[in-house]
Amino acid sequence: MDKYVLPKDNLSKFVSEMIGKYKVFAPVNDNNVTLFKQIKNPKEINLEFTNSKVPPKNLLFCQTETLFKFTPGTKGKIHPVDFDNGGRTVFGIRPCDAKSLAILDRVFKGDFEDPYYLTKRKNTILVGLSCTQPCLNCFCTSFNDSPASPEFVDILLTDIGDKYFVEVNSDKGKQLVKTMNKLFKSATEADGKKKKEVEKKAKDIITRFQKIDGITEKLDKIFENPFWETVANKCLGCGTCTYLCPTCHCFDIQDETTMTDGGRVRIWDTCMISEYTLQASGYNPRPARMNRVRNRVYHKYNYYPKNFEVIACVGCGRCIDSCPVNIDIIDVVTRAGEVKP
Amino acid sequence: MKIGVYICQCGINIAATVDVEKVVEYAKTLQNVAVSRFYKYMCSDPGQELIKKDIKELKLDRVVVASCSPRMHEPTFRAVLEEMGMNPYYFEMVNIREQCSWVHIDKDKATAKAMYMIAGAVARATYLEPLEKKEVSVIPRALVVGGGISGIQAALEIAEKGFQVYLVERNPSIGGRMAQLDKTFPTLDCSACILTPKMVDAARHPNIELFTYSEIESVDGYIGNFKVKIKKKPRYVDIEKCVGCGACAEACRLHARIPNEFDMSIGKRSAIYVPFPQAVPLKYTVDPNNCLTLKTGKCGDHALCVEACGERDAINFNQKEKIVEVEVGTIVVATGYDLFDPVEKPEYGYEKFDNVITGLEFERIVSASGPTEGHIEINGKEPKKVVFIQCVGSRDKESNEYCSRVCCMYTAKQAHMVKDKIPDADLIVYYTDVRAFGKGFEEFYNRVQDEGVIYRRRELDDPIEVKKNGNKVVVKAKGHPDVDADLVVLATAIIPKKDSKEFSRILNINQSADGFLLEAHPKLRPVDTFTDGIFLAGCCQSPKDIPDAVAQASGAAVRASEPLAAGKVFVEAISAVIDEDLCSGCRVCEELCVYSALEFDEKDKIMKVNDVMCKGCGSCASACPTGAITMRHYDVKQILAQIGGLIR
Amino acid sequence: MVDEKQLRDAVKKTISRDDVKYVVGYEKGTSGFLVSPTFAFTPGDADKFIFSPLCVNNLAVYPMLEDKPPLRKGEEPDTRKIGLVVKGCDSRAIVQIIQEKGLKREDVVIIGIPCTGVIDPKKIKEKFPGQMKNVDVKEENEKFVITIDGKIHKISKDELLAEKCKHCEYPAPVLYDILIGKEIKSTKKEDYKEIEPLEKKSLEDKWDYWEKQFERCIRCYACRDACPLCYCKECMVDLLDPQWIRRSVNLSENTAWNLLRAFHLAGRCIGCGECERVCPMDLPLMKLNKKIEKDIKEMYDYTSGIDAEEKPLLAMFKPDDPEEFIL
Amino acid sequence: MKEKFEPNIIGFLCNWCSYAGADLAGTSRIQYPPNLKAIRVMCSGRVNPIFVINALQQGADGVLIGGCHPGDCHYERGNYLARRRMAVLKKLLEYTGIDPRRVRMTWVSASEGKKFAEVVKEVTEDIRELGPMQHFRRENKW
Amino acid sequence: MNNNPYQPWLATIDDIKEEVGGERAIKTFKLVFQDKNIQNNFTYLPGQCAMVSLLGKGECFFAISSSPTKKDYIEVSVMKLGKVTSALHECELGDVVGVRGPYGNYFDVKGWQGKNLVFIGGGIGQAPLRSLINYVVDNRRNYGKLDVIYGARSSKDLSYKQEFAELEKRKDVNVHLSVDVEEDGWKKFVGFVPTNLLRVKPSPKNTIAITCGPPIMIKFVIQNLEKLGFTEDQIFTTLEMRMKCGIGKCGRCNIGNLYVCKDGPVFSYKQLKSLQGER
Repeated sequence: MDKYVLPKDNLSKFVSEMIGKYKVFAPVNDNNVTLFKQIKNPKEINLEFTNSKVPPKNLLFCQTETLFKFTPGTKGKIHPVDFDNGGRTVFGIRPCDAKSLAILDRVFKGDFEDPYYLTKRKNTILVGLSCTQPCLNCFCTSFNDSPASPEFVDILLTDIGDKYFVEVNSDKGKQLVKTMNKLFKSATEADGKKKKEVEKKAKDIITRFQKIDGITEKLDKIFENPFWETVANKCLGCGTCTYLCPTCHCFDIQDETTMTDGGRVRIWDTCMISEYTLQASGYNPRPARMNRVRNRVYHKYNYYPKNFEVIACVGCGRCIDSCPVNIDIIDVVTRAGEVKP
Repeated sequence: MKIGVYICQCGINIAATVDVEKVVEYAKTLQNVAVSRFYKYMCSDPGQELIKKDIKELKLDRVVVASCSPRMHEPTFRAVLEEMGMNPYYFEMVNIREQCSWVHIDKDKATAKAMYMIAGAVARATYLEPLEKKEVSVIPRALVVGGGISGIQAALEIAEKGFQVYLVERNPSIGGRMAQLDKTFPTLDCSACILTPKMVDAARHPNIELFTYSEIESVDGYIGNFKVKIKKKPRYVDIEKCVGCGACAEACRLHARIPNEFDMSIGKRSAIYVPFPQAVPLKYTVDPNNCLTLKTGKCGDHALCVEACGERDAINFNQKEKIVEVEVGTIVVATGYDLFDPVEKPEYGYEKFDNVITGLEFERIVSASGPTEGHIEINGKEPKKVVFIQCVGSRDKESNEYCSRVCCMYTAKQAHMVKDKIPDADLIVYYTDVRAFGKGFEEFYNRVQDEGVIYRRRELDDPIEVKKNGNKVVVKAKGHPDVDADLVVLATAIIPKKDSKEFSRILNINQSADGFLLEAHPKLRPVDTFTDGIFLAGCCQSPKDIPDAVAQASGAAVRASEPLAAGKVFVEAISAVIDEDLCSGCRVCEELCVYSALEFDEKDKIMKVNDVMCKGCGSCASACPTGAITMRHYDVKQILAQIGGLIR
Repeated sequence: MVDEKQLRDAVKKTISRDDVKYVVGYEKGTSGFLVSPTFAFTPGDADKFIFSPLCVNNLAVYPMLEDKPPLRKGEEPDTRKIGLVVKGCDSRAIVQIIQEKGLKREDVVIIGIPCTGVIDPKKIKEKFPGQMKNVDVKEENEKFVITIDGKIHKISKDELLAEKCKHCEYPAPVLYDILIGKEIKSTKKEDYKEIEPLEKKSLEDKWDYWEKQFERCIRCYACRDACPLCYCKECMVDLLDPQWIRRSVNLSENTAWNLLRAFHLAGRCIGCGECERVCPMDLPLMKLNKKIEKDIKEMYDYTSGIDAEEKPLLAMFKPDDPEEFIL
Repeated sequence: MKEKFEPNIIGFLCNWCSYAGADLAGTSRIQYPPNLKAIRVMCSGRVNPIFVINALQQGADGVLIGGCHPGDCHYERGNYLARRRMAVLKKLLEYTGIDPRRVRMTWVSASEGKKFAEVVKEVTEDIRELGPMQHFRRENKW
Repeated sequence: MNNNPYQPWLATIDDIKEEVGGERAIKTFKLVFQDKNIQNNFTYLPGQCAMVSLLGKGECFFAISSSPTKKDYIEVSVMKLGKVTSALHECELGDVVGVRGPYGNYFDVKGWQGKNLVFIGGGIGQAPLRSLINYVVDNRRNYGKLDVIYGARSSKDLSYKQEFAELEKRKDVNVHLSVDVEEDGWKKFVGFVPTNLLRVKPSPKNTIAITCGPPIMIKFVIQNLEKLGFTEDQIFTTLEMRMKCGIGKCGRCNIGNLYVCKDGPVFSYKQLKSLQGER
């Protein structure tokens, strides 16, 4: 892995150069809410954030995406859309969110490749930013991840004082740095040490911990346990946790039309609402909140590991921060592990 | 889905402003449109045939006709579909005449608008659903409100057809305004002579039940099944016992001291009275506003009328107002009119000078049975110079713009009566235009002129002024010499009944701008109202003379009898439907439905609709917080689609 | 300060009744300043019940959230009562729901708490960001006393108080079965000052403001689901046929959704502020609700959630309702 | 020269009064601008505020709701109920920055053809002045 | 062929058969792809599904009810239930629909060669079985004894009546039809499908039982099959779920970690029993 440093003074230049070449998405302050948005100017970036409210998955797996257009009706025609083939970078993505994309990749690949996500994914360079001030409910360390891990990004920047420590983790990353190598300097050993210190400090800030040893197998045994009722009792059935989750990927497909035109649209959906599984016959396999809350936990900690050998949670803590009724995935999973089958 | 779109040229009514051919071509491009055609008159037989042929050959699912207002021909085209075995509600009409070609001049714009309107209709048509008309049985009885000549005529005719009729009159006697008139124009028949036999017929008819001195309290229900509450005001006389001898009135302490309304307060009556000698029913009524017993609880040391009645014991001061509920299938409204109060036009000097009277007052004076026994006199003197002023309160933008239709002729008649009784009298009529359009009218007008009556044209813009001049008045009219008159007769306008508004609300029918009750169509449904089962007769709808009122009453009677004879009617298929899965039982709709068409189902804890009671207004649907209520034929899908079409 | 012992006793007493299914109240949350709704099914469960200025949730939402899966043959529905711990505003939600016949009075046992105001979670989070343990919050002499890891911070109430509490006219429950502590009276008056600046802005500025807000909405419907008065069996935005609002997330549909949500609560919103609290995107939803509340107070002299016998605002009328706007 | 903006206006007209009033304007040949396209509903009470919002979404530049005069509703109170709904909706729209002149309500009786034409004229002119409604119109771009 | 799994190919409705009328009507649509190449390359096996859509209304997932032995079209049988199916029911000959697929797994028609087969269907559940039955009949000599047990509420509710009549004429297929309640003119069995199964009493020996129908029927069919001696791995069924994508991504149709649209819809009873999750 190539290591460099980027003096802070050069950051803006770095971003500007990227803007010249790619669509650049970066955290910006939108009425006191941090969101990843396309920027035209480095000044728009807000680096004073723990993490964005909505995970950057929405840049690749858009909340609303047109699958194709059509002329509606029984004599209609289909008009394919062009996939977004342009190069893009996501600047400032946190290591946890970057990992979530690696998790999502597995869903969108497979027997049927999802061209909408994968086209964008292929053309996206992730310029990560280490998390030095993890927030209250961060728990990436529970998965042996680090708030300063370069594993899932192409380039990782870590704030080590007056400069960023830069770790280049992929060919895409190398290419990027190469094109603007005058902005970067080689990293010294001291810089590397400094990064380690910063990383350690960040890890130490994280106090919350989820016990996940053998959780997949444990869950297999307690599917019917009344424990799930007690968890679900307070659930309001809103979609906040799933919409803000960087690995949730449920979607709905809808046709939208005017009299003359139409589009088949894919929209984020949430398994937390009853309507999600309701069948046209009126039958609902997940009729109660218990079924839905349980499904969410199992999906991340049981089904997903079974299918893809990875827990579909990256420990970003968004669902805990935003749950209106304090359904805390750390707490739920840890307690589930302790439930006697 | 196959939609047929038919565009009517309506001769040139539409085609002159809307490029019909262009619209046809455009319609063809719309989704689901299988055929689009135009024709000169879509509503004509060949036009209808065109549609029928396509329905058959192309197996159309929906039909859209763009022509005149659906209020004109929607039923026509629905019938076409029905005839072809289609559900009539698969029809959608586009109003490109009243709301397009007639109101726009710019051909391009009107054409464009017609296209939009058709696009909206086509979009909506896709979502139309079949509806079944609901059949309800009809209570074979009718209600006639108002016991004037129109009401009597309507009641008699319905009764003659074998149906029971309730005839409700607010005064103590039926007869109405006609009973107050002396002679009728232009034939000069004695009004009472031709009316009273009819009154008696009505009273005697086995199928007619009279409710005199009664008013309509409320009307609920719908065609075939109206529930009517009638308020019987207390007469304080037991009509079973009263034989109409009049001994009580003679005995009354206030005998001949109370102005008699029937005589326009020129004559006097007692506190217990019949309005006029030929009253039907000939039963006495105590006037609660004047009777000492009722007003003060004390009438001398005892009530003289009770004493006079003696053993008959017909007087009962303890009578109370009674509400009677009747159920009827149809209703004829014949509530008549009021007269314009000339006090509102002070320039005529009415009420300021005794010499100025109204036409109806004159009728009472000239009537042989009136307070003066037919002697025309003013302050005890026969007038030698009489002036008639027409259009008092009519044809006048400040009061009533319309023409009251009868004044020209009754003025002519009254002039004739003066000439008849006081041959040497000088008569001057101030007229705006003499409208003598009826049978025998012009001839009568000519006759009166030949009798020496002077007609002077007045300009409404230059008000006539009546001023005092000693015992006489002077009539000043621009362009004419002043006239010193002994008597001035004002032809006051016919105006809607004072309580028309309240009454129209009770019946849930409309008023037109002038305040008269509104017919469903001025030409084609002149006796119907917009509320099925309620019909209009006489002057409540517009000013009329007697023959017109009687003719309309006959018409209303026929219309009102039709459902009674059929025994069943079809009511509006448009009603609310409740999605039971969505209804949360909040009962908001129950609260706001005027027709009590929504009932709470205690078992399922949701609302249920009574289809027959529901009138389809849709207020519940827009208030339903869960969107559980939809309106058949005006459901959300249809409306949203139509919006989409209109602004595509 | 609410006597937690008295509260727990009341919960115990309530859950001990045969006709009570469970009692909903508050317990300490899993981290930081979080507080969580909690359920007592047995008297023992009552010991975890707390009440502090952090208890911001409106628990009146729970009776309306009951899952009602179809009953099996012969199965009787569980019609036992639900016990609820409520503050003043929460109790108004109950009253409003009873008015709308969503609940019957006898469906609930109300444990009322005279509320002296709760803390806005967003404000306190901003004040004390980052990791923390052992958190305790109390109210003392018009100050919030906040203990974090043994360190005490005294902060003036005004600084942390939720906006809705600053003008609360009904701090004490308007309806209750058991009252914890003494009845209190409000000295405050709702003057709608917080929406005034926006009301005064030009149309363009207003739209500029709202456009930015609505654009952000992710349509997670947390506002709806946290609202005790959004209890339709199936929300109209979830309906597909007819589709009132498209599911696409964009300015147009988001605006339609937010306007309709606000309108749907016209004459019903009791101002508990839950919609705004739970909004992950920090949309100022109460600014919409309050505006409508103000308008209907002015136009119809109507306040929701006070009288269970009152008729729904939009299902009635007065012949002389204001109509200057009509042509 | 730039073409004059021609607003799209949706009219919800009650069957008994306003629609009949519009018909009367027609039979009386009273001219008014062609920008308003009517949707016939049985009663102004049928007009759900969502229809208004949806119309604006679908691209209407304005909406006019026509009902019977107070007291004249064929269904007794539909217009009163509509009046309340629209009063609240209009305030809400104005508060979010939608010019209140875009959503109008009028009482037009069956005999007021002239008034109908005048109202349409006024509304059309007002909205023409306001320009196209762009606030939350559907883009339909997909 | 495009490589966008979300984008359907257009197909024309070539024939519509009305199977059942009434509120929950069933129609069978014969669909022919507009592109000949697609038609030729659209290969599937009994049990597999397709996503059929109406442009502007949406998509719906259906078991392909025609047999793969018919190469120039596919058929789906559609019960009128929701928005899309209702719209499909309004379609006419020549109308265009979108089709994508085939999706999911299939009945193991190769593995079952030489075995006896019992088909137990109810209502619309017969659709996937129809594909299988026709396939097996078209390859008749590869299979042993064939029993077809099928029932519905009334004779009016029976689908594929004409085909059953044809089938009944064959000597090498045993057809056992039933209706739930007595009705005039019905001379065959009256009673529920599981009861009819007990009456027919197929031998479990070297036999595979395939059942599809309403959940409650399947439950009792399986109970009765076990009574007759069938083991868990001799019983197969196909499942239905609400689906949006058909390709295992949208997250709706999972039973445990399996997706019905991708890993199903055909499951052996053995598999089903080991699956933990809502269905």
